Amino acid sequence: MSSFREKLHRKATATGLLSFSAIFEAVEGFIYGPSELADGAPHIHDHLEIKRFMSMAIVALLPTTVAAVVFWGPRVLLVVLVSYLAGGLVEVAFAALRKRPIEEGFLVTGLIFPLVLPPTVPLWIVAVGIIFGVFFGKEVFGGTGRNIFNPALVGRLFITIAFPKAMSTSWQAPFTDAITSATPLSLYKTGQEITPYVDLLFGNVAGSMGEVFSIGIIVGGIFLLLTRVGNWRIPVFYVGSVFVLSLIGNIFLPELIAPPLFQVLAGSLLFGAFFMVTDPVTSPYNNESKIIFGVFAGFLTIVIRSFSGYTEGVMFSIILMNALAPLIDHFVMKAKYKPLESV
Amino acid sequence: MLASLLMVFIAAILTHNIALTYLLGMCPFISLSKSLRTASGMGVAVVFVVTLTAVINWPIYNLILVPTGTELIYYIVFIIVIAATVQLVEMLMERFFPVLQVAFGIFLPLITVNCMVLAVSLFLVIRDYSYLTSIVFAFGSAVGWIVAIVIVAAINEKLKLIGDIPAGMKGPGIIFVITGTLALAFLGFTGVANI
Amino acid sequence: MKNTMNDIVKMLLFLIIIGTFFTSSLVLMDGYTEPIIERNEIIKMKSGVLNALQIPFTSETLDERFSAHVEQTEIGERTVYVTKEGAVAVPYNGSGLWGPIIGVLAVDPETDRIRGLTIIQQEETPGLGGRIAEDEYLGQFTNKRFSPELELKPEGRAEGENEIDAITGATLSSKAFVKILNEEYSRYKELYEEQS
Amino acid sequence: MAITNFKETQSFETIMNGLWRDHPIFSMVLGICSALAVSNKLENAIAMGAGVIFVMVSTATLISLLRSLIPRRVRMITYMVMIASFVIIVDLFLQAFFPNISTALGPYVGLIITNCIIMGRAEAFSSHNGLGQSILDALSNGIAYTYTLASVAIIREVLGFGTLLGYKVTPESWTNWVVMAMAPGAFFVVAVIIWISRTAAGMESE
Amino acid sequence: MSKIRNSTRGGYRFKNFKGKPAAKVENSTVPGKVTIPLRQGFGTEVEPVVTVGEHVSSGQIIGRNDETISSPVHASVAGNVTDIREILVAGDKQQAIIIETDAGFRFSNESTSLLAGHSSDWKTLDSERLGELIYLSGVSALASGGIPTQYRSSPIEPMEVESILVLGLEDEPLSPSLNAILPASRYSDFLDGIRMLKRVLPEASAHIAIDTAHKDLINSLSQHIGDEDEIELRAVKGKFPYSWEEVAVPMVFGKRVPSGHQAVNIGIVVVSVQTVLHVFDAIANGIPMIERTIAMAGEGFAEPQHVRVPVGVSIGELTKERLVGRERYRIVRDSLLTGHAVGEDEEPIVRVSRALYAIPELTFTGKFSFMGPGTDSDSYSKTFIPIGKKKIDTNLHGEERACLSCSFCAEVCPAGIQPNILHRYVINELFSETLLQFKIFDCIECNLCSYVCPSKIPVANLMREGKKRMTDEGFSSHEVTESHQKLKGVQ
Ligand SMILES: Cc1cc2nc3c(=O)[nH]c(=O)nc-3n(C[C@H](O)[C@H](O)[C@H](O)COP(=O)(O)O)c2cc1C
Ligand SMILES: Cc1cc2nc3c(=O)[nH]c(=O)nc-3n(C[C@H](O)[C@H](O)[C@H](O)COP(=O)(O)O)c2cc1C
Ligand SMILES: Cc1cc2nc3c(=O)[nH]c(=O)nc-3n(C[C@H](O)[C@H](O)[C@H](O)COP(=O)(O)O)c2cc1C
Ligand SMILES: Cc1cc2nc3c(=O)[nH]c(=O)nc-3n(C[C@H](O)[C@H](O)[C@H](O)CO)c2cc1C
Ligand code: SF4
Ligand code: SF4
Ligand code: SF4
Ligand code: SF4
Ligand code: FES
Repeated sequence: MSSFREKLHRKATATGLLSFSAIFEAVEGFIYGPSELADGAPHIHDHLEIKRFMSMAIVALLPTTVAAVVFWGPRVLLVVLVSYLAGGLVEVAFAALRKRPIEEGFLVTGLIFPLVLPPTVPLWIVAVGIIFGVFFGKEVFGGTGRNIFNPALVGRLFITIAFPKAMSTSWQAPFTDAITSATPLSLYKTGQEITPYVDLLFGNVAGSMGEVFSIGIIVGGIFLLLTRVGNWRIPVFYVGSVFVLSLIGNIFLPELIAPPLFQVLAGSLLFGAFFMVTDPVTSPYNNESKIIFGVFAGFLTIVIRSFSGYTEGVMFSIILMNALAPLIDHFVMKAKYKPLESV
Repeated sequence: MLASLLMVFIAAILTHNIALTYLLGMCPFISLSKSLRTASGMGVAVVFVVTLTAVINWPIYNLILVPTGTELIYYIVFIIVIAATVQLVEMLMERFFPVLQVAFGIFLPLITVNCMVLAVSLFLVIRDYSYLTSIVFAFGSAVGWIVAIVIVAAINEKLKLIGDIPAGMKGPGIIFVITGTLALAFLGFTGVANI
Repeated sequence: MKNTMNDIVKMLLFLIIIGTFFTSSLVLMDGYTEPIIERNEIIKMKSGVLNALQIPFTSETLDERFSAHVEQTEIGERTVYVTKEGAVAVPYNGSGLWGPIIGVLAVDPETDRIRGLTIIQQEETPGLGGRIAEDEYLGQFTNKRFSPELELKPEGRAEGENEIDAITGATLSSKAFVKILNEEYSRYKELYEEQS
Repeated sequence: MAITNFKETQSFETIMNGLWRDHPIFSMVLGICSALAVSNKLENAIAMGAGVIFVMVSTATLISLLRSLIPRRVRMITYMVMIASFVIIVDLFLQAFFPNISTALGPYVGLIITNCIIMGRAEAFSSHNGLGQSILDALSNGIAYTYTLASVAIIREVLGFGTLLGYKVTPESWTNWVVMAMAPGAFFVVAVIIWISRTAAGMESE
Repeated sequence: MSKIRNSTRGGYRFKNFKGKPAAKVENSTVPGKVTIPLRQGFGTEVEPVVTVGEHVSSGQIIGRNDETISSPVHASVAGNVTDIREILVAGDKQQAIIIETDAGFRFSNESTSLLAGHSSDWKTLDSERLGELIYLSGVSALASGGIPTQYRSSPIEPMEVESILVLGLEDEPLSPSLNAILPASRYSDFLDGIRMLKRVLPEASAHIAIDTAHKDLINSLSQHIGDEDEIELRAVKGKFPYSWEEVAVPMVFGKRVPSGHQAVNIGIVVVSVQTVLHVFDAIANGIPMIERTIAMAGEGFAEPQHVRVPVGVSIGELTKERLVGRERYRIVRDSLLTGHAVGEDEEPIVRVSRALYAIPELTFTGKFSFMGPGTDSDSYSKTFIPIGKKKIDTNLHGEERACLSCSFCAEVCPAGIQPNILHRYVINELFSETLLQFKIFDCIECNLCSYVCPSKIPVANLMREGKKRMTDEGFSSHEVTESHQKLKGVQ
């Protein structure tokens, strides 16, 4: 068993091809686990590692992923596969060229991305999106942990703008072949029509593959928060501020601003709140900033959903808040740590 | 009236952002967005100059050039007004606000050759704005520019801590990527306000 | 002292010379291009009107066709172009999603029926809102009626004679466009009714 | 005159510096606004480039001829007046003979005035150099600007419209990348071009 | 009387590990030789007062320097001084006296030279005498800033002490057990020890903080404490590193120890439960600091438990019989988080030693280990399902990765600073005023951030490095506070 491991190791180092050694290293670490020992104090370490950290996010995504497969059939898996292959290519290429380890964060990006796409999305668009997202959303900044914007969302944003027709006009309700252009949010936008809450909870509506099955998202999301992999602050304040703002807004501008429960259940709000704003890399450092982040994101979501030409308020607000996160942190740190008194 | 002024102001910041939609004022944007201090310094200077030149250029164009039929040379007039305004602001600041002068005086000369100042004045003429709208639009555009550069500067400061940017991408390259992503994100406001 | 005087005189002299030089070259250039530019404007307007009225022409026959078919009149403050058959071409302009939309609308004011329309200038996103200026899109307006005004329907759903298909993915531009047409037409119609 | 000889001349230096080494857009990051704004179609890029070359060469000619006459204190304003005048000429020319391009470029033609490259070269080069060198410098910088604009525009036009100079170059099934016709597309394309050119030049920023 | 006070920030509760020491105490055998370092605990290195070849008795003072801030050291056995040379103790070079034990020597009060003037009827002794006994016994070196006496055992004077804080927390993984250190039979000795300290430090109030896990102990003690004692007893969560004075003092007294200083500088003497017992033994029984109860814990020991050992015994000799096998285990002194791995088995136990840990050097954690339920895994996160005792070993349990900003390190940091941000400044060598403003010098080097980091980044090492580089660049590590003048024992 360990001789196989050695063989693997020898092969990896012998092959002149860098990309292979990066892949071998990744596979070796994946199967055999960590072998490094603590070098000095502390002599012991927490058993949580990044592989498990990211796996938890994937586990949390499972309910809604399974639901998507049930709703729209095996093509969903094909979309996920394309996302992993195309994005993985970029990840591996960069790891090899820049001589860095392949980082596991991509496994989450590669799954989240397809889940926020319409079920009818052409496969080539999936590839363009994930490649763009991983490349411009992550690798140019130096890879996992160093990016500013949520890579999956950068990819989604790019293809939303680049291919408006494919991305916003061909929706499909579960178990049907009929193409419709009406998601619950656009129904409200055009005619203040409220989709029944039961349908929203169980996912019997048109929408992105991973965003419709609210129950599964909530279950997975709470799991993520309870494990501490996702920090609870942003989701709680994000959903909370959407709720409160739409409660107030709905009173004054009912033809534009939908009622609170609808806002929370329709579209990708819950998905974004549990799986996207929890991305530790692209959220702010400070607990105080996280709260501000959540509240602002809620505000922007409502503004964009209600007043702009788009219904994708969640996507835009999260990217916008990713951009604002460093600034928020800057001010919070300034407030938290008083400037030194000159002596 | 007030509502439409507010719309122009919001549009100038969000949907018709001078940096993110019209790609103007990019040279100082690239070189000064590396730190928050320079970004905000230049930002304040831009607000001053852009608003002031609009205040001056609108009457010159509409009350002097148009009646005398000399619209032809408005480029020349505008650019001279801008240069003079920058000089004036510099002098006034030195005289009355030496503290401000220290803080962002060095940014002022850079503004003379900043295309966004001229562009704002040109937009006023092309769009045939009223005087009040012009001022609001100019001020909003400048604020929109500050908003964009300050966001990018804060991101750059964070990247100094966490980034591991490929060599060829450092500096302007990564700023373009950040600004591009920001521009994509600002498209989300499409339709919120119209110019 | 003498030196500075000298300097200033030299400077002034220099500026005057440069100024004169440039002014005269600009005036020359302007004098040379002005008729061409004016002509461009006229061509733009005339071809817009003819296009809207669906009167065929070539660049050589433009002027001749225009004067043969169209007569320029003032109604209220507006300039409109009336044909012998009673159709009228109304220039319109208003703000689209990204910038102004300018064009000519040809209608039969008696029946409120559209004869045709053109867009001369627009700044919508190419490939998205920009599609409002394509013949394919403008074609559907012909024979629709302002009764009492045009109504926008989701793409493929326009059936009634006052219903217009939106452009999917650019609903906002189509909305703005239809709104401009409705407003401009009702303003014209008011004047028209006052006059008659 | 052998080529080797030419390589050692100052003219060669001037040209190479303009075309590649001190490339105005990539290494000095100047004059980018218009590069981004008008590079969504190749024809616009070429028209803009031609305009810039014309203005640069004309100003360079005038400045280097007058360089000993121009009083230092009104130097900048003189340059500005010159540049602005030439830009007006370009503007009128486009309006008269290429009205469509003129509309497409809109206010960006006027912005040639503040194109940092022109003022920069005027101040840095033409005001100290002879006529021949100044013209060479202006030409090479202008060409560098134009080929950059054109390369950005080629990518953007093909992806964004499926055409090149208006001719369809993509298969029938091609879906246009609308984003390429818009501002954000410009940023990403320029970023990639900068990356490639800087890596190729082995240039370390700062 | 007892009060539960939880910290508002940071720390981590280590609990339920395999290899926890049983709550019993065994006496160790007589070592063949002992190595007595000349600096043990607080204070400077003292001068040897014996020469090579001299015979010493157990309990005899063999090193002393009344001129410097220090406390005497003692021979722990009777025998001949064979050498005085430099040795390595926990990574620190210092002089030590080596004594070859007499054949037939046995530990007993008879064979020990007891301190002159001690009395089981200690209440009759005056405070001068108590202070002298504390100093001469060497117990004064056991507090982190020394126990002030009329000798130079601490930078401050006895009168300057405002409070005494006795800590009984089991905050380390595999901590020594309070039940073993403080059996029911010694409750009254313990409280007497505190009363003695109060006599020596007349201005001081006394406070005991006991781990919330020891409810029984808290109840029993509260019954023994009389109202006239004026001893405050409180329960404190046994999170790591709440037993560190930098954390415990703010928790109990609501005022912080300025960075770069010690609790004594604000008039607080912090001692452990065992130290109080040593105070009692010195004053009532005249026993100097020659032995110590330590935990020998971890899976590497056949029978993890507590052992009473003479000061100076070598770790090799002490562990020889008790280890399951030396090679596969790492032996760590005092703390698994901050302690030193024992390289040479020659290293001696000193009078401030608390524990020896032997934990497996585990190079293979099992195939697909990151996917398992983790029934025996410890983690700050809640991503495992530990249903039994948790394993403890030296494996990193992960590969080094980029920082994800998960903020775990900041959440556990007991100093309330933000290692998640600060360590990046150090990596990028951005040393400036900003780091001072963000309080890098508040870091107490508890290593907890390195422990919890899922990316296995040596965060605490980076913090240390950062402080060092900042000091090199001329930024002062010492907090400038308004109370600077009021700090005690500071020139
Ligand atoms: C969904 C969810 C919501 C929570 N909301 C709160 C809350 O509103 N306030 C709070 O103090 N703790 C809340 N918690 C508990 C925190 O997880 C727990 O108190 C936290 O880890 C303590 O961290 P801190 O002391 O570092 O802030 C919540 C936990 C979850 C899973
Ligand atoms: C929806 C939800 C809300 C919660 N809210 C809180 C809360 O407000 N405060 C809290 O301390 N724990 C709350 N909890 C429980 C914490 O998640 C759980 O106790 C925590 O993870 C343990 O953190 P601790 O060790 O810091 O106490 C909540 C749990 C859930 C599922
Ligand atoms: C870069 C960009 C340009 C856009 N341009 C236009 C446009 O020219 N016209 C328009 O109506 N909508 C435009 N939009 C808005 C979107 O297409 C938006 O989805 C649309 O207005 C909503 O209409 P729908 O309901 O048909 O999808 C643009 C959006 C973006 C991101
Ligand atoms: C709770 C959690 C949420 C995440 N969400 C995202 C996400 O929304 N998009 C994404 O690209 N990566 C996500 N990741 C993966 C990872 O953080 C991402 O690859 C980094 O942003 C890359 O630096 C997530 C990871 C975790 C643990
Ligand atoms: S080592 Fe320093 S930074 Fe890390 S947790 Fe401890 S006090 Fe905080
Ligand atoms: S625990 Fe590690 S990964 Fe998490 S923020 Fe701290 S240093 Fe970064
Ligand atoms: S690192 Fe050095 S300066 Fe900082 S606290 Fe430790 S000893 Fe003092
Ligand atoms: S005076 Fe300086 S060295 Fe001494 S204790 Fe104070 S801060 Fe530390
Ligand atoms: S070209 Fe716009 S600022 Fe230089």
